Amino acid sequence: MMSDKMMTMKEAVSRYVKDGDSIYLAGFTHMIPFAAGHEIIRQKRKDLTLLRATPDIIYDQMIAAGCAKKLVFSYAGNPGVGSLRCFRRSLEKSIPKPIEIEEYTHFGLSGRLFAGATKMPFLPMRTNIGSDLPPENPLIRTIKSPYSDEVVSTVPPLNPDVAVVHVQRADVNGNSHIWGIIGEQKDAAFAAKKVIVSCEEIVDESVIRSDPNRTLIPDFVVHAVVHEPWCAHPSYTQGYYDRDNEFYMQWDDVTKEHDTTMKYMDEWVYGVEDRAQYMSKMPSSKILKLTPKTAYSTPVSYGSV
Amino acid sequence: MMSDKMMTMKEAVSRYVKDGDSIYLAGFTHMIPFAAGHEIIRQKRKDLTLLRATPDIIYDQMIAAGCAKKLVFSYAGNPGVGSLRCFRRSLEKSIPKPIEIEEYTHFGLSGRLFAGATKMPFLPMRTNIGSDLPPENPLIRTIKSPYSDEVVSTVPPLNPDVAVVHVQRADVNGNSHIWGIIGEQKDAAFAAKKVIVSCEEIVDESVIRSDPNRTLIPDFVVHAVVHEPWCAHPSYTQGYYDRDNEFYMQWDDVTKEHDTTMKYMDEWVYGVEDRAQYMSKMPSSKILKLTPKTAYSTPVSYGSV
Amino acid sequence: MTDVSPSELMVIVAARELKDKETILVGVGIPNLAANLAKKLQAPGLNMVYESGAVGSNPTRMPLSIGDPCLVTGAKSICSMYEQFAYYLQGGRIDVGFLGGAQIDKYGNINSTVIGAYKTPKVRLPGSGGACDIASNVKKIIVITPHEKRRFVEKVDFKSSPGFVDGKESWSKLGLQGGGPYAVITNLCTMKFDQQTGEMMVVALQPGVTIEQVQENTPWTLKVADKLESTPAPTEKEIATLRSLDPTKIYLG
Amino acid sequence: MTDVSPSELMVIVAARELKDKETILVGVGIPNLAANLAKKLQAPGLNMVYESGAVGSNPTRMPLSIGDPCLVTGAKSICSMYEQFAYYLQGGRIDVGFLGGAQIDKYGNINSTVIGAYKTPKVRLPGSGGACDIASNVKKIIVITPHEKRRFVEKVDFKSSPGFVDGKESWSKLGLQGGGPYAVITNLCTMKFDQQTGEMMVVALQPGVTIEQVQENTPWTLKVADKLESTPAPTEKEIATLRSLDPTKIYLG
Repeated sequence: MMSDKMMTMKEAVSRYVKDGDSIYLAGFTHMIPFAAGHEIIRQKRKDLTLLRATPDIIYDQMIAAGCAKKLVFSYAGNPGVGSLRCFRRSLEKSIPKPIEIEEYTHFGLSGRLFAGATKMPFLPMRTNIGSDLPPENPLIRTIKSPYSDEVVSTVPPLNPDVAVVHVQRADVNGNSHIWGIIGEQKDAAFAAKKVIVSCEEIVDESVIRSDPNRTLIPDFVVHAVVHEPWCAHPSYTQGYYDRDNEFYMQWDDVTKEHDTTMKYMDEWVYGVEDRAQYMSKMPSSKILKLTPKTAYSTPVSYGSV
Repeated sequence: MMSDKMMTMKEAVSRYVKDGDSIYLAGFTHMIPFAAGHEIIRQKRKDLTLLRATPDIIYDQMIAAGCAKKLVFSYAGNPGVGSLRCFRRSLEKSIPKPIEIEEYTHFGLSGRLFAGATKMPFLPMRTNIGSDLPPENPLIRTIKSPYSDEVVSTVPPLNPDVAVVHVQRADVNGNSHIWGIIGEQKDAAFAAKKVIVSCEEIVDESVIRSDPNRTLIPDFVVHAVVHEPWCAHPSYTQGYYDRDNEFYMQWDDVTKEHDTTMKYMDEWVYGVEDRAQYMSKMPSSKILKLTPKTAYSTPVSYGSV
Repeated sequence: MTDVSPSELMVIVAARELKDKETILVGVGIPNLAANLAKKLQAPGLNMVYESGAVGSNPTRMPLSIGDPCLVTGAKSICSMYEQFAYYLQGGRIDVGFLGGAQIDKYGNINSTVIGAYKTPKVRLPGSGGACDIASNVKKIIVITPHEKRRFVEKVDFKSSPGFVDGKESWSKLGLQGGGPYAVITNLCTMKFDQQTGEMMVVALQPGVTIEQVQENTPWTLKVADKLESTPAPTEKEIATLRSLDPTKIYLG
Repeated sequence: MTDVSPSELMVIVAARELKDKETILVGVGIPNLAANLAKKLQAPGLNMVYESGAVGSNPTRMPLSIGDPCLVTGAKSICSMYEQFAYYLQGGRIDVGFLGGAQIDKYGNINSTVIGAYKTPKVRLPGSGGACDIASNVKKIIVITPHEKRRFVEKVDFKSSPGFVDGKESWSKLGLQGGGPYAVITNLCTMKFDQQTGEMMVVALQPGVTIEQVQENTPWTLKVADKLESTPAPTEKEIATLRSLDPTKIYLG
């Protein structure tokens, strides 16, 4: 079971993420590829345009580490907790440095990615109008329908230079089974010029082929396949490990100041080689707590003729 | 296991399909709800606008039976065999009567349904331009992108009065698991004003909830649930019975003349009460031949926290 | 009567606004509790849709985030992010959405983006997320918020989610399919919106609250309905059911 | 040399046009055979995508329809109809598409809609299906067709799928992302298209065929490439591999 796409996260980032790139680390709350973000920080990529509907802790860390030139987003909060303090510090106080922002609604940003994935020239949508967002973002425009006098909002397609998509199981060529909250995983993979898939498990192609409707990403859009268990912590992977809600709550304290944030980074990002080392630093009690009981899907038969 | 949505196909058609309605019997080759079409013919519905990307044999039969005023479609052939003769007889010779047509490409028609399901004001798309179709169909228009000088084609949303969607398994409220070729099943259900779901098996809600990513249609968009095994024959239901390719090939002969067609209809449509009777007329050898071997999907765990 | 906290009171009053078989776009925290409470009481057939794409979730714990795995295991259906917004919200399938924000003004415009100027923020807030999309597309918007002067402002610093803009006429011109703001529920009162002008209007006072108290905590002169009602006190059943939903008082503290 | 039927010859010649790792939109019948033959020979990494939404199928029998269940069981991936056209075709992910039709003209325009006038059809054909979408979006269009005078016409009755319209200039104005017609493979010859004018041009003759025979079966005066080649005869390996793909000669009859 090998293919020339299989590599470590270190190799994948080194080969496919360049200074100045626009990157989309996918995952709506679920399967956020923290291991990729940490590797990008360790490899000191800079001037990145960070794309994500919900920047979440991962982009808060990348902003604190100085990787970002610009953030394109729709909700910059710590879900269920409050602010993303590094994001705020950058905007409010230019610490460690200022970043540009380009802001959408969730529908607008997920729509941009969908339009990018399907190469639509633009996407007409029923939102934005009446909000103060369009005046601040010249890429949100309006158009008159060719079928009525209706005027609706539009967004342009979004095509990241690189997308990183974490999945539950993939084969060595990148065919990926995804379940649970599927967010923008598929759209990110189809929209991006280069695609890094990381997965909890490498499985035989026959497992993928046993359930083709579960394959949201086909191999031929994938450039690198990284076998990276626990890639998403403190985010989660449905069926593999729970969301570390405690960590999300603690992040608020950790990031009170830039210094305290960088202290965390020194220990947990710069201070480790890779995700395996990060996990081995984790108390076993935490790992045990985050490991769920199984809850299997009822199989379906595809039939064989 | 009961709900007020559960009913027979006879009741569902009687309650939800009216003369003059626009109807979409969904299914791209797969899970075409023949039982619904036959019941509509038996109940002598007329002036219907028949919507389907591929009219297939089912609409050929409804055209022969005189149910149709108009056909909206994108490919009116007998897949793998050739013509749909009843469709052709109506267009070329007005037998049994003329029908209007409104024609799209596959992308155009499936796009109209997608736009209807998601209430887009219109859908911009990269096709149609340069073909002779737009001059014949005034609903295919063009628009200039707000982001460039690009001019692209558009289609308007399609919202059928009624959609019939056959699925593999549903619970009594209409939550539906679908696998195999998923065609326009979901879009038809979300686009239509009234939705009839027919299914091979009624399962407990817990089966549905064991694999929510497989649920393409949620209960609250569904108006009627019909338990109708073998609903799709001579089309097929993945995992339940094979496509009756022999029947598709024979249809070419059966429909050589309007008379020969109606002879078939007298025996197999008008001459039976319902799908159960239709199936009991079928030679057992055919049923045995169409029944596939099982080929189960590898289950996934959703995890329980 | 059992004493209830301001949060408990707001959740109970909000839950009463939900009708059986309605489809609700649910956020975490207070709105989640309101929807679940209604489902246990008068609205067993409530359809709950989450922004994360989950439909009909059956959570075994209180979710911290709308993307919590407990909203997925045992849910009825799940779709992608774009699909959730396209099929459910823009599709016009949602009856009620809950919104919150740092500021709300008398026409129900909500600010969850920035205090101060957009380009030079005094306080940068998370932004719209799905809020503007919800405001534009659901039939009724319900806001649950503590009644504080810094939250109720004459004019929001930034319209993240449009309410009736500066009146019903402006709203109509936007051509949105949504019904706009429907109710604002606070610890002091319930406000709805004048049918003609789109202005916020006190329609009911929470138990023991006077209209003067409400006015004192609102920086503009509030409209009051001709027939000002008193919110019926929370029943023991409402209180007990609610507390069983959040036994560790994560949100009802 | 083993005798090959005209169909076998066309499939073998078409298969040679496919390169490893290309993504092919496959129809049933002859194109399906060409793609599968290439995959067994020079292009093991060929990605096969079907109009029905199936990707990387592994059929255990010859499919009669592109929606046959044998294309689903054991496939790599499946998506919906709109998704197939949106993500794969419009997404620009397809390198080669095969098209056929009742008529083709010298600019590669294809008619699969109607013989006679659209509103008063002499023969009503199935229509575009996905053909126009394929013609508009894939990098190379390959047409496999018997070389008959009724099929090769100076001007098609109806452009179901645009080729180069009436020349490369008109084509450019359409602003489509596709590359347009690439090759027409018949039992007599292989034709490609003049880079400048977009006109069909004979580039190779099938074994034993003369240019006169080709011209006799074409109603307009055909352009011929400066360097007219001879198609290398099918090899034993090509023939044996092809025949193993359709042992009951459903399509190779």
